Amino acid sequence: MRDRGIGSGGVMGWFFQRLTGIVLVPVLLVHLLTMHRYHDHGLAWEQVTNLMINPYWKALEITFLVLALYHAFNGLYALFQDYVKSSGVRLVLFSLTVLGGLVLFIVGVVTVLSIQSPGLVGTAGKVLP
Amino acid sequence: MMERIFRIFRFNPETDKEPYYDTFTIEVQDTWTILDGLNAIKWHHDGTLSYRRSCRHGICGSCAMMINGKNDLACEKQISSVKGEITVEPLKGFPVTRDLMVDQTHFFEGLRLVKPWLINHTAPPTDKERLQTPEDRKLLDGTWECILCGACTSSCPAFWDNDSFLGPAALLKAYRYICDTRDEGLDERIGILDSKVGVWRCHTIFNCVEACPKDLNPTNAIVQLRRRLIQEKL
Amino acid sequence: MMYRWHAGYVAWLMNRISGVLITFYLVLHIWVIHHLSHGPETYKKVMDILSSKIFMFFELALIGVVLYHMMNGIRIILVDFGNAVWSHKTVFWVLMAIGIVLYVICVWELAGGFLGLIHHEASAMQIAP
Amino acid sequence: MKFELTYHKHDVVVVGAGIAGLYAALKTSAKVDTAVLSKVYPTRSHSGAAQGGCAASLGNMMEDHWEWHMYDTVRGSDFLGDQDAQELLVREAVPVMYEMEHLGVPFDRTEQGRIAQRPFGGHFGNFGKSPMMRSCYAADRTGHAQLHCLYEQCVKNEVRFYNEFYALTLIIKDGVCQGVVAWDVNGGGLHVFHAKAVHLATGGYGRCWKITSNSMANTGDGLSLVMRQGLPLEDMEFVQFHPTGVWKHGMLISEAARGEGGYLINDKGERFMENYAKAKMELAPRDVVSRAEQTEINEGRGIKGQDCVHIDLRHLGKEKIITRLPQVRELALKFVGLDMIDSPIPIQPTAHYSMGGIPVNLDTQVLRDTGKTAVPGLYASGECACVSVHGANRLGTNSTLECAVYGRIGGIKMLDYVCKHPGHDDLPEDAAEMAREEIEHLLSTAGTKSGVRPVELRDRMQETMSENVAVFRQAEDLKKQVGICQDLRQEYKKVAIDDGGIKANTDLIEAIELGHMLDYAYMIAQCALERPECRGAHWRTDHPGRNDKKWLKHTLAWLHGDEIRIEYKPVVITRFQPEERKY
Repeated sequence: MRDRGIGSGGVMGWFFQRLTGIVLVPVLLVHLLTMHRYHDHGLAWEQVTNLMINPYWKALEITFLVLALYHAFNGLYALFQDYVKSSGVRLVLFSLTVLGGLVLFIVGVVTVLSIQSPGLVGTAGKVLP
Repeated sequence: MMERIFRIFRFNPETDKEPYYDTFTIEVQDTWTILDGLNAIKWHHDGTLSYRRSCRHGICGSCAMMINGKNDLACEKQISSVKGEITVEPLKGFPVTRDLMVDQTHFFEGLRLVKPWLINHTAPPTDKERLQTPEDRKLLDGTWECILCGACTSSCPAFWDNDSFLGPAALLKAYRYICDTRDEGLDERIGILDSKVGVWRCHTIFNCVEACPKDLNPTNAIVQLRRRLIQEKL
Repeated sequence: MMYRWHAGYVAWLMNRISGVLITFYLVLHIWVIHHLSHGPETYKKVMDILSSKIFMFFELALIGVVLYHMMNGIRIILVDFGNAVWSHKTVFWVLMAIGIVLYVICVWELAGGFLGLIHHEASAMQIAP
Repeated sequence: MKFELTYHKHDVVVVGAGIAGLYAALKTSAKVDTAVLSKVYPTRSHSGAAQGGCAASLGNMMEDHWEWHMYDTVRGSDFLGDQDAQELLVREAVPVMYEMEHLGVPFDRTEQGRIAQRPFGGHFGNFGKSPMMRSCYAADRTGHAQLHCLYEQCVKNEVRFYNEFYALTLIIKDGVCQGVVAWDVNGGGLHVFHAKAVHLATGGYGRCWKITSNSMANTGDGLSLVMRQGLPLEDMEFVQFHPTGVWKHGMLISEAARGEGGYLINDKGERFMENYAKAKMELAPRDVVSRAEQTEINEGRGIKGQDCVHIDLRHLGKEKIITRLPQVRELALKFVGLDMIDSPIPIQPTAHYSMGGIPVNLDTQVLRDTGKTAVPGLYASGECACVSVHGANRLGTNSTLECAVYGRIGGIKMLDYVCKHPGHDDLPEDAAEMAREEIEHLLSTAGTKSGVRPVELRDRMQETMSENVAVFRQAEDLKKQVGICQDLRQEYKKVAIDDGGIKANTDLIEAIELGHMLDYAYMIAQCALERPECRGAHWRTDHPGRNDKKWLKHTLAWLHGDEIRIEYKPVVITRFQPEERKY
């Protein structure tokens, strides 16, 4: 039997899981419908960069990144809470989840922010002034 | 009278290393319940079969067990409602003491943690009842009828995974008091309800609702408790 | 260990599985997109691998998994904050039906455009805020 | 034989965890170390099956006074109840009901927010004149609500619970009770509970009959514990047969069904109560209604000539049945497959309540003779006790009331007693010997196929008791039954069980229970034989009419070996002189 009644039980985790879930629905749909057009061998580099140069898109993508990472890793940790009996191992896994989330967040943000100019090569010119 | 086959989970910690299933073919009458069948087996075939039973009409909660994969009260489940071979097993998730008997000490211990008693800081009126409108009293319906048979908690994956989780029965009991307009004990119970073993462990799987032989909805109680806690916490 | 099959249990089990799958995908996705910042050549190379038939199949499956997780998420929200605690089974099946419709729409739209609206870079832009 | 002997020390030990036992424990646990032994988990106790309500003259619905309640109780008891005890019962009913509400019992409410009350059989206003709403209720699960509430309050008070411990013998040394010996059903092993005060609240003895509303645990063990210490039992011949037991099963359709306006119908479609109790009809006391039913059945007017009549609620309408009688409806649906909303339900009289029991005084102290000599340290309340508030017949809703009122008084009195006795007396050396012998003997019979199986004896006892000591009784049958009981007690010595295990050996427990039941079934038959009159639930067809001149007295019976000795003690009459009982 595990310890009972020590520490907060995750009202925040529970609440934010639902909150991020709700917000993710429209954000994810927009992301999917814009970024995942795969009929033509995926979105070309130019197309993506053309979109991403827009600060609103940047903001949207970063929002999406944060929400998705939180939702995913919080969900993962909920699984650990259920299935990992040892509190020591749970602590390690918790640290790893947080760390993993942060790393991916940084990678993602760097990616989004690194796109500073539209793809000038190839087809992009047809579209944008 | 007709013949029916009972396949019964057996385990005697004194003699058996592993549990096994024993099969009995007995004559049953059409008005018999599963409990009548078990009694017939115990009294006329094998006295060593152990199970709990008392009131025979679904109010004491002794004979909760798993009948053909579903938690039920043996005394209420008509044999005629079960097709084919009848498999009887103890409630899942609790340690088996013997045959169909499980150890519910831990289950009742969990109940104690939610402080299942009326908490009210003002002295009641002398020589009079506390007043409560019929509408307020109605809020308790669907909570106080719980017979603590353990069928719900025994069906709960969150409880299997973490037996410190209070489980649906204890949380239903907590809600029974928290939604009582005479009760002022939310503050005292918030610690345990909000803890690692409290309401947040529930994954709204609804097994408890499926399992309850009294058709109660413990998930609703948990959901309502969460709303109260969210209001308090945020 | 399990109790018995019913909508609530199935919904929960699939929610866990889909959640884990999406988390894996998310990690992968961030890593892939990360190549955006390496310029068009690297990105194209990665994208070429990912636009093979097999990966397209995965993408199709992914959309299904994401939509399931999303629809069930809505159900959870309705249980937690709405009235679905009394009708969770009906709500589940209704949302699943909506999910299937959405899936068809999404696949159609992402695969080649919807209602004759042939994919064009501009169409992506129109969605932009 | 290998099992352990464990010693425990508590100030108070309560045996039985129904409403009476828990109320007693609740009161003592406020100040002293209290333990509760129960052969089932406390919430499984049979008090939880009480459906209709709990009487108290709160007057929330209409004018009511405790004197009226007392008059009904006295008249209902056919004047055999002790009126000092009855007065205490009905006067205390009011504060106790308020206390239960304060403790958290979810009573139904009136529009004004007060405890709602409803009519019940035998309860009237203005000394038997007008109908009365006196039963405080929580839907039709009143006992359940009270039991759980008291259990939870005991948990709050940190009462030490020994669940699934089966009491085997009392420890009485030099006439003073020192504790109790119990068997741990789950773990196996004898436990000696050393206590300053022991309170028995072990429930009734309805299990002696084949058709009974009682739970399977209601084997009245406390009675045998007392009887085997050479102490008497009181008024054992008085057993109430409830008029509305589910046909063939015996479990109860609450009297609330009649309280709410249900009709009793015979095969001809007549409301036959017209011929038996014209004024009160279905709401006449239970003994009257049961006899009416049995007469209908005996005279061939049972439904299709079978041993049942119908209770018909269809005219109440769906709404009322669903809100007021949900559990009763569920019961009928589950056990006879009929819905009360559109179908009448077959019922028959069923052994229901034991008016007799362990004689106690108003402080719930167990008495050892026809006078007022109490056994120090030994208390009893609830259905196992006979403070004699129910006399020859109990009124509906007075049972949970008795449990609450006298359990509570018992608790308060024990607390006094314990506080005056700072130390535990020494236990006798051989405290556990009797219990050990009983267990070892029964375990040693396990597997010896030559012995008699307990079920054979139990079936014979239950069948013959239902035949010979039922609603109507006569000397011939009763004599026969006394003989049968004597035989069965002899055969019990040869009983052999299947299970020789120590842990969770329910076979062993059933065999011990049978021994208890055989002892007092014998006593019931003998006491019934020796009371040639009709009083309340005891109806002798060979001796019509109540005989106040000779029989307005309580029976006290002792078991000495195989012999029963009977003595009598007078009935306490204070306010109401015996009169003819008409409904």
